[in-house]
Amino acid sequence: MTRLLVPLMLVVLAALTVYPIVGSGYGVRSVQQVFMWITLAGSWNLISGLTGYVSFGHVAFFGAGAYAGALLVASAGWPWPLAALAGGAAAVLLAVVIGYPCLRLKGPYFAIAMLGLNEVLRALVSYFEGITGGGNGLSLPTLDASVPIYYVMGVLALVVTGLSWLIVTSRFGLRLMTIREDELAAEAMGIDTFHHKLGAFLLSAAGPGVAGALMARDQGYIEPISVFPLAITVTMIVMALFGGKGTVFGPVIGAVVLFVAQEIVWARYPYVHPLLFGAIIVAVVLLMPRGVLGLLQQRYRMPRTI
Amino acid sequence: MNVVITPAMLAQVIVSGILAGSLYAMVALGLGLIFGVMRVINIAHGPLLMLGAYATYFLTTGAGLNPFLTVPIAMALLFVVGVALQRTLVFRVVDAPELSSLLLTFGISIALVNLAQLAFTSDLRAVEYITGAWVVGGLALSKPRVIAFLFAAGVTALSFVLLKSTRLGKAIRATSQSREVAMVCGVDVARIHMLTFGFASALAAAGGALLAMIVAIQPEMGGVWTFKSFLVIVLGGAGNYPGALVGGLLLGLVEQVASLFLTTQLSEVVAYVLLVLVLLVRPSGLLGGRQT
Amino acid sequence: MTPKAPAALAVALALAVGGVVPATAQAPIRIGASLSLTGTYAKLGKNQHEGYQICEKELNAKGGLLGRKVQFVVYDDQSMPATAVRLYEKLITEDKVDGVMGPYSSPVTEASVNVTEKYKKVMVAPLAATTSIFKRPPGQKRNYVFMVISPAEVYLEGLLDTGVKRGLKTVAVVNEDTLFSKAAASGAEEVAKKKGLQVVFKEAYPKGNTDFSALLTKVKAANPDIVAAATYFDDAVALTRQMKELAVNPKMFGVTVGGDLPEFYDTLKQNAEYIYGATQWEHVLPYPGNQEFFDSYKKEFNHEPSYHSAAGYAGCLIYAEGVKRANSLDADRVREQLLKLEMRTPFGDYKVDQDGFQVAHKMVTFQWQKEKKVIVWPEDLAKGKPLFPTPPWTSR
Amino acid sequence: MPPVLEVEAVRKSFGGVAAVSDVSLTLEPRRIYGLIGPNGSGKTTLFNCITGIERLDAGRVSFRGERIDGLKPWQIARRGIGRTFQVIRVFPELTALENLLVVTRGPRAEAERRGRELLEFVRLGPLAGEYAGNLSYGQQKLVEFVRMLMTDPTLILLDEPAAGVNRTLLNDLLDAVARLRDAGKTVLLVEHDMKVVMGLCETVFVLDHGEKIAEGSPGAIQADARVIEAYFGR
Repeated sequence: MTRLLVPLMLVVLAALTVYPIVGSGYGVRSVQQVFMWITLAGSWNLISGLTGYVSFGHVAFFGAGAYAGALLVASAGWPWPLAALAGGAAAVLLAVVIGYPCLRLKGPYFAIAMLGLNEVLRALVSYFEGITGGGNGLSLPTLDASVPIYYVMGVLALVVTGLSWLIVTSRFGLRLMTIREDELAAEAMGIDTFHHKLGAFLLSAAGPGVAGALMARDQGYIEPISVFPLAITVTMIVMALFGGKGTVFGPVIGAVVLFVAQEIVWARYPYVHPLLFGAIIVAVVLLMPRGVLGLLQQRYRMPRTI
Repeated sequence: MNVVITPAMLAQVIVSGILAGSLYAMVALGLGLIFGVMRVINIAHGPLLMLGAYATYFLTTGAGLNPFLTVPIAMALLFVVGVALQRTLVFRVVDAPELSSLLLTFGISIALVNLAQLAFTSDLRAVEYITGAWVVGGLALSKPRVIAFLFAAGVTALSFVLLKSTRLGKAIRATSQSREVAMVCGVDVARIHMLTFGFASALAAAGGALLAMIVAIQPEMGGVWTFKSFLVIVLGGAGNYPGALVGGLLLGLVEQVASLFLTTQLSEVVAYVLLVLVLLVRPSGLLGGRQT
Repeated sequence: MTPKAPAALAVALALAVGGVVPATAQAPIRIGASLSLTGTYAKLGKNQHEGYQICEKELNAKGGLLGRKVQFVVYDDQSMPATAVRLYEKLITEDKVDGVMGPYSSPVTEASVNVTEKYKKVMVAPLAATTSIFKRPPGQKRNYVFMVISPAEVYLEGLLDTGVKRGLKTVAVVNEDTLFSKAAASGAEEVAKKKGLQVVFKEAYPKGNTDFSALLTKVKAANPDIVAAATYFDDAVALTRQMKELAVNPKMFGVTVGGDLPEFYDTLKQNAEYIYGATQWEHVLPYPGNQEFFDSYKKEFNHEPSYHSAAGYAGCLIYAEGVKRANSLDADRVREQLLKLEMRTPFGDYKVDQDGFQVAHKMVTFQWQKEKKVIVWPEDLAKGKPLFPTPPWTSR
Repeated sequence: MPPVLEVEAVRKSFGGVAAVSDVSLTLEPRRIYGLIGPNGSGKTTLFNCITGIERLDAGRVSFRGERIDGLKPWQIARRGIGRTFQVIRVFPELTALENLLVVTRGPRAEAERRGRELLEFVRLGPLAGEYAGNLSYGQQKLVEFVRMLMTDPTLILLDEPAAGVNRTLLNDLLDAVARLRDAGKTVLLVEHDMKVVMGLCETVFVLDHGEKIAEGSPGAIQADARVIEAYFGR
């Protein structure tokens, strides 16, 4: 299996590397968006897919990264690659601040606390308009960097996926899964579940933070409403779920399939595509809660690392 | 440019907070029932409220009914919708991990909002019935909000009577305390789930019907209500139904007072900080007993 | 053989050898646009789309543009800037459209314009009212984007000017915290300063807010002569209702967007009386072709156009005029024409400065009087006198 | 040498009902203790109090002379108290071997070797790669048992090890427990099967309605009037 998989992945990587040379502007931007969704879905998977703690406001880290990165570019004149890293750092910092109280909450309470966090960040960004521009949004100097951003976003997606692989194959990752399976038993076996959760939470915040900052730079304009929407959170969750949560490549598959579906199929039905999206969510939850890979793994006894 | 806040202003917003709080309490009671009985966080609760508002709008403008008469009709209609949703979809995620119920009901929620958009368009609509205020001792009591308050208080009180004294209510409470015990005692749990979901949807509809006379109606109006309702049941204590009343009034007061002293934007932040604090200090809510 | 046959034969032959093709048989000019057909701005984006459709139909009825048919290619951006950015990129690089028109709303335009600038495409943006899109710091100038409507900053000018002329001294400014409303509010503050009005209260509220009790309690305590609210529709309605409930009685109360919609009166009924509103356009305004546009729009879509419809329609006409005068689709040549074009459209006057910023179009201020919007400002377009001062709620 | 475990006047109530009231017991090294009592007498609650899953209302718990009440469950486990659960709590979506690996620290290869060894020891070697959730009840019980051993605990708390286990397996298990004692461990087990308790334990504690009503050798306990009353009613 892996004998076939590794060369295949190398071919795909090579193709993606040369793509900006032949692809149209739209093509490059679309693939870059796929990278972004892989990053988001893969990162969500690190905390929620592995530990079962449902982060229902994961877009908060994306938005925090977007604002941190954009502010550093606009006000401090930082070069965007550095600002992107800072966006990741800002998201991790936020995860520390919010993780200490919120990761002590259980089940649905954690989910709702995260949902609220997202709303609150939006309110705060709007309120501190002296810094953030508030509802005016933040406009960045014009810059055509869509190809470099394509590569950086690609590397980011690769890093997040590689990190998932490292984690899933490590004892750290297995311990995260014990939190999902039976947190109490894990504690009784000497596993420091809180700090494990916190570790996963911080890792899961970094990717979205960097992605947010990159998106802000690429788009050149951000505003509170468009970087903190619940829809982004739900989309990344559905992608991870569709591909198979708790797996390494599930989020990748989900991001690719659903993004392509959205671009090709939904664009044809402008007035009903939100309905389609709703139907897909319901179908994924009811018919394939383990996702594509989960089903395959069960049926063909494939290892979790695929 | 700043305004000095006087006791009279504080009194005025406290009144507003209580008026708003009663609606919060009634709507949140529905969400709380579903959560208590089925362990489902119903993201579609807000959109069901929106459907209730449209019911009132069309019954008032189309059939020419008195808006207050439409409240029970909207409740009955949404009871049916709720039962149907539960029977077809929601029953599958009862007791499932919260991810499933959150996503499933979110899916239902965007489907409802977009169906409403297709069916009713996103034109803003409103039911203008009673406007203005009664002035009592310098305090302005908004007529529509006071009437909504009375309705909400009435519906909530009736709900408590129903939960407390009827066979059905007892079965609902038993099921929310322990499904196994309820089953052993001969409660048809599947039926209770259905009725609870219908009943909860009816409460949301009542909220929507009353709101229709207060704010503009549009397909996306329900969104904030899901989150607010959840705040209320957390404040009051999940599974503790009278807690919804306390939580609702508390949220209404906190929002209004925070809006007065800070700004309307920051009141949301204050409410959230309150939520996290309450969850950390008393995970079972302000009125809740000890969680095991 | 019928007399027509030789001609038909000649055309067929010409087509077959790919020789001289009649102008009308050329491929159409395709104009791309991303619009908010769903999501937050669905209703307004749809009106703009219908404006484009009327324009498309009208241009084609008159023989098209440069002798070619005009065809709009429209995608839905779900009111999200990120999606719009991708869609403009798609329109330009994949669909290879000949020209583009602007999307709905300032935020979406602000994001999309980065793409159209990158590909040097002229974009007439008929529904972007924010100054910052056009007025850029040196080194970040945008060259190909053109403004049609009046900037958000002047929305409340008419209200304040009318008040000052009647000796009013104080104003409270409240606004929804979104791009457009904020700009309108800060514009109002500027105007107030210039005219010597004192701003006694200013506060923003979040989008989607429905309970204004606390805010209005503070407004009431500040006791301003004028309440200027930079709103969208639902907050305009909620504010009005609660002002009545809390007996907030300024001598003038005006809103920005929403107050001009027929639904505003339908919703509030007599409570809408005396309220001032600002609008970019009214069908009663004596602009050339305005009445015809109104009639054909109503016939086509079974509802009245809003100013979004008219702006979309006019924006498309302006672009077409630029193309016609340049006699080319080339961006630089069209840009040159659009920069010096002065035109009176059914939507009002068009003329831009070197940044593509609108300088000729006029906002009008109206007041709801006996179920009708009566234009009361500016004086040259006014159809009536404002009923002043606004009586307290109890005696309306 | 201090006792392995000292439980002093521990009290725990739920909603006004005392689940454990003023229970004290002392465990010496290298011994096997039994904890018996009718259903609902507070045995599992006492286990939870010792392992930090429940907070005490009063009293103290010391492990090898150090107070451990108030510590988090994982801190207590790391000090050397291992336990199994009355209802099996394996991690179903981890393989049998992974179930063992997660509780280890230190070099992974060494942990894996020891894990396989222990699985061999309970004759689950061939199933090391199987998801624990797919194993039979008895096999899961064994996985849970060896998972606990992986932490190399000084004190072992077993909650009904015999329940639902067939005769052969049970004998193996009891054998293993005896050997653990011989290797220097202390064992406290909750058990309903009197034959197991009487055959294995050196000292037996009896709980009833949350109170300790007797303590002594199996023989003495069997003859104790209060114990008989507790079991068979008045």
